[in-house]
Amino acid sequence: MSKIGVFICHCGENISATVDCERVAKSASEMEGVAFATDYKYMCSDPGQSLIKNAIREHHLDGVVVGSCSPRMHEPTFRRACSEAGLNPYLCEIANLREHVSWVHEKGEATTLKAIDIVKGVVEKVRRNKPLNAIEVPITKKALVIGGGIAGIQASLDIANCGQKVILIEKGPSIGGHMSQLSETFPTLDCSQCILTPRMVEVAQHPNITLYTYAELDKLDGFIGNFKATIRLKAKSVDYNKCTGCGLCTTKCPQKKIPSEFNEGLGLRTAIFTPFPQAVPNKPAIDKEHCNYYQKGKCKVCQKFCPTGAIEYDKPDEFITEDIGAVIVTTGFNVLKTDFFPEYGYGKYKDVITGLQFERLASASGPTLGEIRRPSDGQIPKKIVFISCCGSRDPAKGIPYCSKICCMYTAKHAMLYQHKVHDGESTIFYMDVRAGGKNYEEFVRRAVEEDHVNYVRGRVARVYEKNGKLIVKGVDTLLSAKPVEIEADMVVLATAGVANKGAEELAQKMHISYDPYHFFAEAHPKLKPVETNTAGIFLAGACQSPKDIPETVASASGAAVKAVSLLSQPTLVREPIIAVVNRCAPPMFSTCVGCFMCETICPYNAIEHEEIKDRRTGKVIKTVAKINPGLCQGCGTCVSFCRSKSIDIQGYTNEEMFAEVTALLNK
Amino acid sequence: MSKLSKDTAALLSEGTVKMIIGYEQGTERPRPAFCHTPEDCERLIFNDQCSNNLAVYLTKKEIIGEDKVGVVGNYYVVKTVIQLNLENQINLQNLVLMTVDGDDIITFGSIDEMQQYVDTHEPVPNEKVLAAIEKIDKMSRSERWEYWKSELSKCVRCYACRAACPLCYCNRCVTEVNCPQWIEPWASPLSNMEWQINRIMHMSGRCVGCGECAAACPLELPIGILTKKMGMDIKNTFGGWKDGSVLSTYNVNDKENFIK
Amino acid sequence: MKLGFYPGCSLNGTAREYNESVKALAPVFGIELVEIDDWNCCGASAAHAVNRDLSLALPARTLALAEKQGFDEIVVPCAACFNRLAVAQYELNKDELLKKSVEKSIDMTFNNDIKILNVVQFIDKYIKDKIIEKISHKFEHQVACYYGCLLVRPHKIIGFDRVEDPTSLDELMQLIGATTIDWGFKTECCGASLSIARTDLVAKLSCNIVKDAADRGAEAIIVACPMCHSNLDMRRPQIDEYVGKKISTPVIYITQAIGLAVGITPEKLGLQRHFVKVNTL
Amino acid sequence: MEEKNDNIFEPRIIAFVCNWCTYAGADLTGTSRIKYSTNVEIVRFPCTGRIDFMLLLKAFAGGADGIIISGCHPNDCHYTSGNFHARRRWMVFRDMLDFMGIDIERIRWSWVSAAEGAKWADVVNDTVSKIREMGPYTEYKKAAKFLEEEKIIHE
Repeated sequence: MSKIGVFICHCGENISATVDCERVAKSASEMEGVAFATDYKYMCSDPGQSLIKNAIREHHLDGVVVGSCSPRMHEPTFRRACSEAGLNPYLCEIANLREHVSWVHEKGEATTLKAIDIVKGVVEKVRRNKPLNAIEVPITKKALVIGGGIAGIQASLDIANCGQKVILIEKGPSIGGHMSQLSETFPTLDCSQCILTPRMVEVAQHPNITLYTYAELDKLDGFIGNFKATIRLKAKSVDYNKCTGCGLCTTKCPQKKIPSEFNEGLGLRTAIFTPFPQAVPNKPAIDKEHCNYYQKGKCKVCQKFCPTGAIEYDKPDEFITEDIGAVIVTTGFNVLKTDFFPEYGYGKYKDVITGLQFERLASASGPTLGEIRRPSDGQIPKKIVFISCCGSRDPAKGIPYCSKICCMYTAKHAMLYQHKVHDGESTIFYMDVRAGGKNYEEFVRRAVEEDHVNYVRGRVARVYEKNGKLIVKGVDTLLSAKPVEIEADMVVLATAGVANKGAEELAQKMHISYDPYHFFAEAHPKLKPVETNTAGIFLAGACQSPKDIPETVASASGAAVKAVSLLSQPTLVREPIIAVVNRCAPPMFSTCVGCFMCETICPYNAIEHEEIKDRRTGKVIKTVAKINPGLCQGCGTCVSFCRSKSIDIQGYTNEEMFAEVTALLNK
Repeated sequence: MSKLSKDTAALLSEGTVKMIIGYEQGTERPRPAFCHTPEDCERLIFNDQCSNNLAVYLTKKEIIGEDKVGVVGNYYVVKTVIQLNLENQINLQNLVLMTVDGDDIITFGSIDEMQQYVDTHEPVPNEKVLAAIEKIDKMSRSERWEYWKSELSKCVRCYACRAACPLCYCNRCVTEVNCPQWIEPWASPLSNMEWQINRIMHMSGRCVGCGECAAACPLELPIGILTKKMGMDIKNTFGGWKDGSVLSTYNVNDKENFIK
Repeated sequence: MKLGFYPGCSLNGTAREYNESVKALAPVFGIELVEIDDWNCCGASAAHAVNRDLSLALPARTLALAEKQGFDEIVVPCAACFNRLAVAQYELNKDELLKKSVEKSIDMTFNNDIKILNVVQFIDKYIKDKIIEKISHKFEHQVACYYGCLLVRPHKIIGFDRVEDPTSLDELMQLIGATTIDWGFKTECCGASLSIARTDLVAKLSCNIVKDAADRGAEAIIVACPMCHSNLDMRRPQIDEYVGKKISTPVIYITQAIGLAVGITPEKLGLQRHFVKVNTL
Repeated sequence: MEEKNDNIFEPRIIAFVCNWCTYAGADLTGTSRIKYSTNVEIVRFPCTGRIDFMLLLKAFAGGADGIIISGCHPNDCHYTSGNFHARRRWMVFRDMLDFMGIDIERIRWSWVSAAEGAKWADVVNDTVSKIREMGPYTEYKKAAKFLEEEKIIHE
């Protein structure tokens, strides 16, 4: 015979105005299994809570029902109160008398009766509630950061500085990402490399950070606090323990005509190369696709010249597995390239380039040492046209979203151009100028007012070549509202920011969700911006959507804090609202027959196979389902699917729900 | 001695299998036969009358034990074996599945072969059942209700339908769950109906349509219609589903017209 | 091989030669084009601006007829007609109710699943692969392929070729031996819908097109639309006036070009009907 | 609910809702003080995927005249796919109930998000008035009653 205590809250007048609380309490006291019932003006107040605590002690209550506001409001409050009084918190439940009764109904008999019904239902449920204990899961105190751009660098440093171990993997030969390619950064126009490289070095030297370049995630198993990551270390063909980074090999390599990725194809590199002078690690690797030895089987020049004998050709890729507590994905983005814009002649005309290529031209470390010279003939363009929204906000091209960063960097490009080519003339075709952000609008105004960049509001229909000039054919939709044609020496396309190649594949490896454009999806667009739907995996930077540097860094730090707050806990404590497969005495062991059709039901791959073995012979008697408490999130879909009712979910058990439903109806 | 008997007898005498489950002539119609010796196999027959779904024994350890057995079954047995395998209920290593097609005896080497056979040998649907379904579909809702209520109130809850069904292999049936008591254990129109609804829901997407449930019913209740109808509905809504796990999978584009 | 054929009004009037050339080309590749019986105006260039229902009902009737006459594919050489038919089909498939009301007004029901081919799609599907073996006179000239505004639009409906920078005509011309120039006016407007009201504007717009093509040394402009053709060809005097010099670059239909390549006589292809003489070829 | 007044019938309706969308949505109805009729009582589940079809039958057996089932819109499920599984289950279940002559018009399925407080009120009022027209689900209740008599005999 259970001893339930029922506590009806007036919530000031919020409930009592339409519900007769005394009467509810009174009829509650007559319900089966109720040992004590009362009402009070503010149940959530201190006196209210101590009223509950005292009642628990005095009447030895083994269950509590609070008739008050929505459980989303004060369930934690009242459960805490209960546990303070020595009652298992999960034996306390809320009857929602405010949001679901008093606030939505007029005063009257029916309203009060409904309140009574609801209390009755919850009482019946609580009578069957079982004491539950929060689940504790161990945590591996190490974070994995995937992608060595500014986001990955920031996140790794933040975590490392909190005293936690970090593994940073970068698929390229050096960390730095897109930011290391940039010339100067808006809105301050400070040199990107100057602010980035110190951090890159810090990463390389930090005792808590293990850096793997030329490395990719191969597999991710396990669950929050207990991931197992398999990492592929691609063969660099250079032994970094021996290599001193003298760079002699790179000067001797006969393959000198390879378009440099770092310079977006505007510069050249050798087959054994360090992508750029400030690369971290500043040691070369061999690009097998272009290396004479790997392609034709002979050469070995680099090996001949290497003073430390660090070159090791025939070394295969390595695989290492690491135990990981939390993962931060910072794989960044890319910009649209190739023949996505036939009408703009990209790829057809040398002097039509992307914004990223312009960054390289404008960068002091770039192929032109910072002089704006056009690719075709190295001339300094006197007339330059920038086209924003190339692909972005263009459903016809399949990219309805705004790439966000283009308005700002295009303004910056025009400025840089004006600063470097004083007699130059720059025009920007735009749809809207979106300059939301600290000092952003001011920056754009500066471009217009001080640097006399000519903004034309309108789309460009096509770019074509006529006697050595690029004709930009567009429309000016403002005052004049007529077609315009501009003869330009060079055209820069602010191409849309898009998800990195292979993003989809990576997401599937980690079981995180992604949007139709293969950007990774956050758990909640507003309140969980750096979490994913998979507990323990976080996101930062442009792999979520195009982001500028300040935003990227902010989200990186955010993700880092999430990871650290997870890693810094002794163990992982979770609500025990999870499904459980029953166990019973031999010979049955469990009523589960092991059809494992629930496996495909579970969104979290939480259902595992457990072999029940004979103690002596070790022979498998039966294979039954077992739910991994770390993975289960407690949706209960498996519960209602299981034919033999062998799975049940704590906190919403079949018995509890059954009782509540029947109680609501029985009069 | 028929080819069937010869081949099966060989399997036993070679010791490939410990038992052959097939059909033999019963008093009125063929019935299951369990052969332990080559001689037993002489009793084996196979014809259109052989309707029992022998796969029902494959989940019963007390009958097949741990040993390798041979089964000479009809179309539905093959179809059932595919489903049982999908549901991890049988060990194909311990099974030699055969069927008779005209004069030759087919021995299935793999699930694919079985699937292929099933896809190509679909038997003609039972006209009687289809007619019955059509008749009921034509009724008004309350007529349907009255029909099923009166039919099912005859049920004595002997669970022969459950016992005859090769896919009702749970160790503990939902009807035996008593906290909560989902279904009253005794016979009464409503609980009988609830039992059938549970049976159908549990069969949905899995039922192979052998009709053994109906055949087994001592009161000859039209419960075969229910499973058949459910199968038809599922085919219509989800198209030709293969893997028999309609309710344990989903498609983002499932089309319904009732969620408003 | 039997296909439905919808000429539309232009192909019986200003664009007879287009009609003739299509009809001449098809049999060479073993295709019989059967005119849809009792076809009606597609409502192009005017209806859709005035009355939506009408602009859908007109093409719908033709589509329904074609269906009744048992065609599952119809060829519509006129780009404007093609556009109207394609749009109507799309709109009606999108909206059950709309389809019902239109069916009511044309007093025919139809599945609306007939495949509509514009001339380039038609060539792509039934002729392209066989051209090589049939070529007798390589078309070795430098040409500018002009697509105009309608041929590949609206892209989301016909989903054929690249909407902003189409290449299908170029590919076909290269196939029969021509060299195609890279120019800026492939898809520029020729002023078709103003060809009656504001001939001055037509002259201006068409002028840009013809001039650029000529300047880049095109020996001919290749088109696949009667509107484009009439503007670039028939309006040539005004164009010349506008440029201030005579441009003699002829404008010929893709079907005529291919026709020549596979050895059909210029007369059969109606080349003599052009205003700008085609003797250069 | 009891008869407020003898000449109009007050149906009793049970609502099975998911915790993350519809329950929160119903909370929003409250916080925005939108009024709806008292005939509906809400039972909270973690997810529509958790709702066992047997509970529906039990609700009818227990005397419910109508049932509301509501959860997150497709693609919004807090558990990513619970509502998709539920949707399938209901598609099959509904067809079969109908075939057996159980009145599926008395079950209202809906998607109500945490932001659709107003929609929740509409769903409720709409269902209540519909069921009110249909009248009490006597035939099912009778069957249930029959069951009670049976019980007595058995005891």
